[in-house]
Amino acid sequence: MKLGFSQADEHFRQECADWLNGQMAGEFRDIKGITKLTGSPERRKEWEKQLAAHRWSCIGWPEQWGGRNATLAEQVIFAEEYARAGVPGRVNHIGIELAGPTILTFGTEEQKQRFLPGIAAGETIFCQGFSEPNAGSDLAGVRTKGRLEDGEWVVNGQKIWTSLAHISDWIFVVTRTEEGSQGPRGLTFLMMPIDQPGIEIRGIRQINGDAEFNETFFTDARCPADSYIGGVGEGWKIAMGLLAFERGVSTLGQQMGFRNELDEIVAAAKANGAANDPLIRQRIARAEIGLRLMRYGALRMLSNTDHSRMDGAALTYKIQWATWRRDLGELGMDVLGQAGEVTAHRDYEWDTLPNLFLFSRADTIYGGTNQIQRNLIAERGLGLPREPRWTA
Amino acid sequence: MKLGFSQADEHFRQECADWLNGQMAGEFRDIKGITKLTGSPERRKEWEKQLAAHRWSCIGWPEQWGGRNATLAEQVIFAEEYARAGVPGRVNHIGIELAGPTILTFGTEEQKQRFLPGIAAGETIFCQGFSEPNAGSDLAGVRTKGRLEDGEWVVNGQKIWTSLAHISDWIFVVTRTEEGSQGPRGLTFLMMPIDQPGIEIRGIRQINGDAEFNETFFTDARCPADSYIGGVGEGWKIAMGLLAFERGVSTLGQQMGFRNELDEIVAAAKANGAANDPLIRQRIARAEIGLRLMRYGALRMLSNTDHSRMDGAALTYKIQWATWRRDLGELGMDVLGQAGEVTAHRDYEWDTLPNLFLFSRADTIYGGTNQIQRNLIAERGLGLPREPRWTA
Amino acid sequence: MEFAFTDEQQMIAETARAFFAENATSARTRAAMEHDGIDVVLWRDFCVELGFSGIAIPESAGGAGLGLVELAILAEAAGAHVAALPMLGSLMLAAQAIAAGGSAAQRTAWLSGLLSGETIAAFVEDAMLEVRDGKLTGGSGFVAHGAQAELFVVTDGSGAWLVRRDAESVFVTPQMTMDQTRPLAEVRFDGASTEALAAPAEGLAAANRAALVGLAAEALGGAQASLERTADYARERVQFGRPIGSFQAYKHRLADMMVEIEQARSAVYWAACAVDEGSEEAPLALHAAKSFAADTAFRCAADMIQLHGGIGFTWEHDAHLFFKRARSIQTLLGKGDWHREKIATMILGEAA
Amino acid sequence: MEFAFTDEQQMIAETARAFFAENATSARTRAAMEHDGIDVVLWRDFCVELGFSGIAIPESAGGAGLGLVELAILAEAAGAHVAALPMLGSLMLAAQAIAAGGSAAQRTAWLSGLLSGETIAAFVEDAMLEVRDGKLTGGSGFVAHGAQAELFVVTDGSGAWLVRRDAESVFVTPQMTMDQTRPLAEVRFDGASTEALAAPAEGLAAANRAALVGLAAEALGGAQASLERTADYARERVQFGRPIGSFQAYKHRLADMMVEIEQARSAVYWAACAVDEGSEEAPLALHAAKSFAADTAFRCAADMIQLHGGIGFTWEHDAHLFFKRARSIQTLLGKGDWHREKIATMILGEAA
Repeated sequence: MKLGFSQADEHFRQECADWLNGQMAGEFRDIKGITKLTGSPERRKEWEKQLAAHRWSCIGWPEQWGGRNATLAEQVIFAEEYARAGVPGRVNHIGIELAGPTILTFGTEEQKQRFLPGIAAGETIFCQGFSEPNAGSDLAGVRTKGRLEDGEWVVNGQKIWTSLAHISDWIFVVTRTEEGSQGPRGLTFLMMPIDQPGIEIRGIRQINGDAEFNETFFTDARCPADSYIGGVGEGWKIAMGLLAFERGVSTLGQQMGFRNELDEIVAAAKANGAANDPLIRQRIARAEIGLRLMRYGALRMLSNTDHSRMDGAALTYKIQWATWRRDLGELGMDVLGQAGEVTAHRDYEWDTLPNLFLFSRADTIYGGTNQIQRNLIAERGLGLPREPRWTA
Repeated sequence: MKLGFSQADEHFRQECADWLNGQMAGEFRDIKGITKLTGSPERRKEWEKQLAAHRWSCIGWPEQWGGRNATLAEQVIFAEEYARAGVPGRVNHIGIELAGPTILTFGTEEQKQRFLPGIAAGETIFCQGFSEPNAGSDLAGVRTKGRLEDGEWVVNGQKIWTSLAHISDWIFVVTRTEEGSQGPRGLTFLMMPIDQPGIEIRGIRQINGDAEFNETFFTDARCPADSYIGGVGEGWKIAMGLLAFERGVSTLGQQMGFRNELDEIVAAAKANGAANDPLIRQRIARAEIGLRLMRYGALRMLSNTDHSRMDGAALTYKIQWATWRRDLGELGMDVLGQAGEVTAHRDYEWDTLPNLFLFSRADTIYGGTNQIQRNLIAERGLGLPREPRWTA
Repeated sequence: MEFAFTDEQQMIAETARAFFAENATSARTRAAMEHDGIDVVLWRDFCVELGFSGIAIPESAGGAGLGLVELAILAEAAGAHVAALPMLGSLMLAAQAIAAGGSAAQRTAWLSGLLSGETIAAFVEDAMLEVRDGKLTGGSGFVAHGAQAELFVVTDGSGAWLVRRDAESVFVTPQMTMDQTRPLAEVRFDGASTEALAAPAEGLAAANRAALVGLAAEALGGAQASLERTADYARERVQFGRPIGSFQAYKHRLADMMVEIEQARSAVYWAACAVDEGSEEAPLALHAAKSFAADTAFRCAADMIQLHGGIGFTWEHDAHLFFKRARSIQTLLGKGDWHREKIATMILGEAA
Repeated sequence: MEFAFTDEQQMIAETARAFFAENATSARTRAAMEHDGIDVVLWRDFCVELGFSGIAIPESAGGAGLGLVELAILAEAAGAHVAALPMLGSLMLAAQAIAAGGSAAQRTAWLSGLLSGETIAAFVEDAMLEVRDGKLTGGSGFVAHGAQAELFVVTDGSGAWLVRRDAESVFVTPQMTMDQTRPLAEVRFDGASTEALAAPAEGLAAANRAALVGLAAEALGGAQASLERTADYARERVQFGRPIGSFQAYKHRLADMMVEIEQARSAVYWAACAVDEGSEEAPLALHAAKSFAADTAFRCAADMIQLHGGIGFTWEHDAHLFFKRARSIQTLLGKGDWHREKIATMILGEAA
């Protein structure tokens, strides 16, 4: 058990920091500090390309596909320095962290060659088509249908909560390809180009006034017959594998974003005197503890060499960060007081802390609600019996 | 809507206070301030008789049966003054508040004459045989069997958590009298004398070192054929009716006990300086608010003239007080600090606040766990669908 | 002692509930949000058609002469629909302050306009307010419906003054506000002409009592509506092949909401009664009601979002209206911690 | 960077778990509770047979020369069985203080007895301690295993002294204690002869670090055991015709326990590593680990009682042992609020 980094790691950290800070002070200074996922999408696509040009876009991938074969420690360091430098989140997060590893793990050689270079180069932006309007957190309830017709998949149905679909090039879609199948059986995981007549995207306005999420409608949308990953009917397995990648190194970058949010709260509390309130002090201390424990929980998760087993740290991570961040949103508002309830913007648009307060209500919902997470923890982590079948 | 009491009520309050304080300063001063239900049982039986001798034992009952036909306001006042005077709880609580009203409501004229005078006079102490070792909060899972044989009920089985059984004269027992019946059907509510060879009582030592609760074993225990209340097979209905009485005026007396506990915490906090801790101050304020809201919730419950409907205030009362008191136990210990973890008694025996801390862990369990209470609230109060049936 | 509505109170409650259910629709509230946060027609109907605006104003001052219990009934019904009305500033604060603390001339000058809904008033608190030669300098950045008011009741905590919107040196800036059904404004006075309220202590006390009860009742209505709407959804929405309301964890969360709400209900009507009956418990009850009911509303509205899943997070769904209103109630007129510290002081004395 | 046990650490953990599972049985612990709170045989086996007592003591001082990670592993395993041992006083506090702060003579005089388990030591904190002419006056009412100790390490927060139980003017009164597996005693000195620890700052710092990590690890073990025992019960116990562990609300509560425990686990080993590696995060980590793990243990043990229903409330069931131990960990060496305030001060500075 060892937490410290080696000297080589610390050199690598310096290299990351130098390059990232240089970018944020130079050519890309206009995007520094953007926290909303929807801010400046065009410039951020250019940033993806810039990362790729300097081989920073997917350092954990094999060198063959544009990565650096980076060690765990190096990936941790890069994620931390990335956020520390105030670089905005990756608009191709889904491509780099989810689609890419999924193709690397489950795709054919041909698929790797078709997709990985574009993703690594920041030229192919991916989004994720899992949730459906009447399925919510229930991935097994997918109704979007796919059928093979004249050498193409033809897809009909609707996905929802497709984050950033409006700026993406490709979408991976879980479709029901076996007529009459139910639950996790009969699903296929398809990769589809978005720019086609059969796909329509409508933004969903959220409670913070922003529209990161979309509804995506498929009306005879098409992709070639060999667009599935894994096998036809194996969509569930691929989707579950993909979800495991969500608990990867990117969690540490996400945490650095949390660190920036907490730091902003601390600064606000010092500025307006809330830092003298013993109740606020306890809550800030709890937030600090929670953030540290997420970091060390993530390091435990990533250090666990037995990746085949979902261990405790990994199972509990989602509910832990989502709940922590929701509480952080409330803490931020309590520090700001009424000042947090007004914005200097003309439109219904919010600065970091009030936006955190509003947006974080979604954290405990998307990607599996807290309720679903608890089911998973209890059933997979503790081996408790499943819910009985419903007999109205 | 009116909270104030009339002048006549205030006179009545004075009368109650005078008499109770006189007793606690005089003949019964030795039992003043006893908080444990198990303390000085013999003297407290004498106290029951003293109450009866002055017609204070069951003031809400009809005059015919030893009561005063007291109004709601008068019952509220008596309960409050009773606790305010430091009088210990009623060892015949079950007889006065549950068995008596059940017999009054569901019993035959003959049963009223047989039981009510003794209960009112403090000569018949009752206890309650509902829970069973393998049924827990599940009253419908009763397995104790009763059968009619030669003009008598013969009962076999086991009850648990029979509070004060060791000092009681009678027990009411829910028994399964229909062979092979399941759930709420086929149960019969029997009144049985305890002093007989077929009934054996063993104390259950609790985590506070005390033994208020018992296991009660029935081995061919007997009572006459006409000992059932309601009808044979109607035990469920009677038991449910009885449980509704639990939410009666006695709740206000119970709250005055809570008031004494909270006052003791306040005194301790002032004495040891914890009263200066802003976090403790918030918690004491919350406890005070919670106690007041219990009082006004109980008054709403009791003012509700439509008793046929379980309204919100009544449905939520149990979980409310149980949770409040459990939190109070933790608050008391946090105010005392390490001093709360040692006792001056030679044996494992605790003063009010540490005992509250330990004993209150049972409050959220007995009489229907908090989990059961939430089921009831959701299903009866909010009309949500019942749990699906279990099909392993 | 009878802690239940009288027949008359029951009738008022039914009338108010029906009125808001029919008129304070999501569409109308959203139209008001896009505009200035007031549904003008709703306000006029409430004040004039129903004549509810003067419910807790003495008959001698043109009101109905009822009390805070009745005011709470109305505020609860309005809160259940997040109605976009200036009840807080105009009725709970200004009209109460003027009715209880105004001279005869002040009552005559302002009350009929306030009760008819033609005049909207707002309440400005500034502990650092400067008063020189009858001119006020100071203000607040967080004045509810301040941009719509023609009259300001201004206080530094002990004195109270009336300032007309159209007086010189009064500067009002609307603020884009999280709760668009009760937008805040920045109101600044830079030596504004004013008129002192005749009996400021009485006026402020009355306003404080009515506003705490009113906000608490509004919170209660919002909490109850959050529960009911979520319970309705839970019975209808099917997931994993079952109505989601049949999942025990879901049920228990709704049950917990109900447990909180029942306590909030006791708190609100206890406080209202205690004030109306002049009970010595009134100050404690007011702090308890405001802090408890506001937290209940926030928790229930937050749970409404959570328990609706993704749809609850959309602008289109009404959950966020309740959520934002609940948040604003928490910070208006003192946060929960502040009120609880007041109660602690009653019990424990000042902290050393 | 590898935040997982090494093979050696894994082996220590397995040995310790097996040892306590086999030996620290409920029956033996209860026998110790009825006596003086120490299972003497268990203690001797732990110290001598397994040789675990010196795990975090330098080899030069007769220990194994490992660190707090290994100490935490042992404490976690002991906590999982509420073992009735004087680990806190003898090993985490006294032996650490003497090993790090004692002169060569002091180390020689005391360490071998402490590590063999023959000498039991206890730690006495008294901020108001009076020291005159090398004689101590003062004491504490809450000295863990104080009635069983032959040696007291006494501190006023800056100085540290060694006092023999058999010295004159040392008065020890056992106290009936809520957690009978680690009974407290009142220890008073009335001008007791003493010997100053050679390097008190180093000694106290080492003791503080080891005790905070050790208590936090013990709490973690208790919490994990509470969860596992409750989950076992939930799978077996049938009510309403189903295993109670199939009820969603029950499952969710166990899931919440696991969420807390996983964080507590991160906290404990983070703190242990941070100390062992001399990281600047160590002070923060120690406060975090103690406060978080203690609260986790309390919550999980309380939930164990609740989720067992009536049986969990009986003396006969072991749930109360975990519950009382968790409570005592919360108050030993600073309550959670105090540790969190220390963290707040690191972040925000002192409150004005």
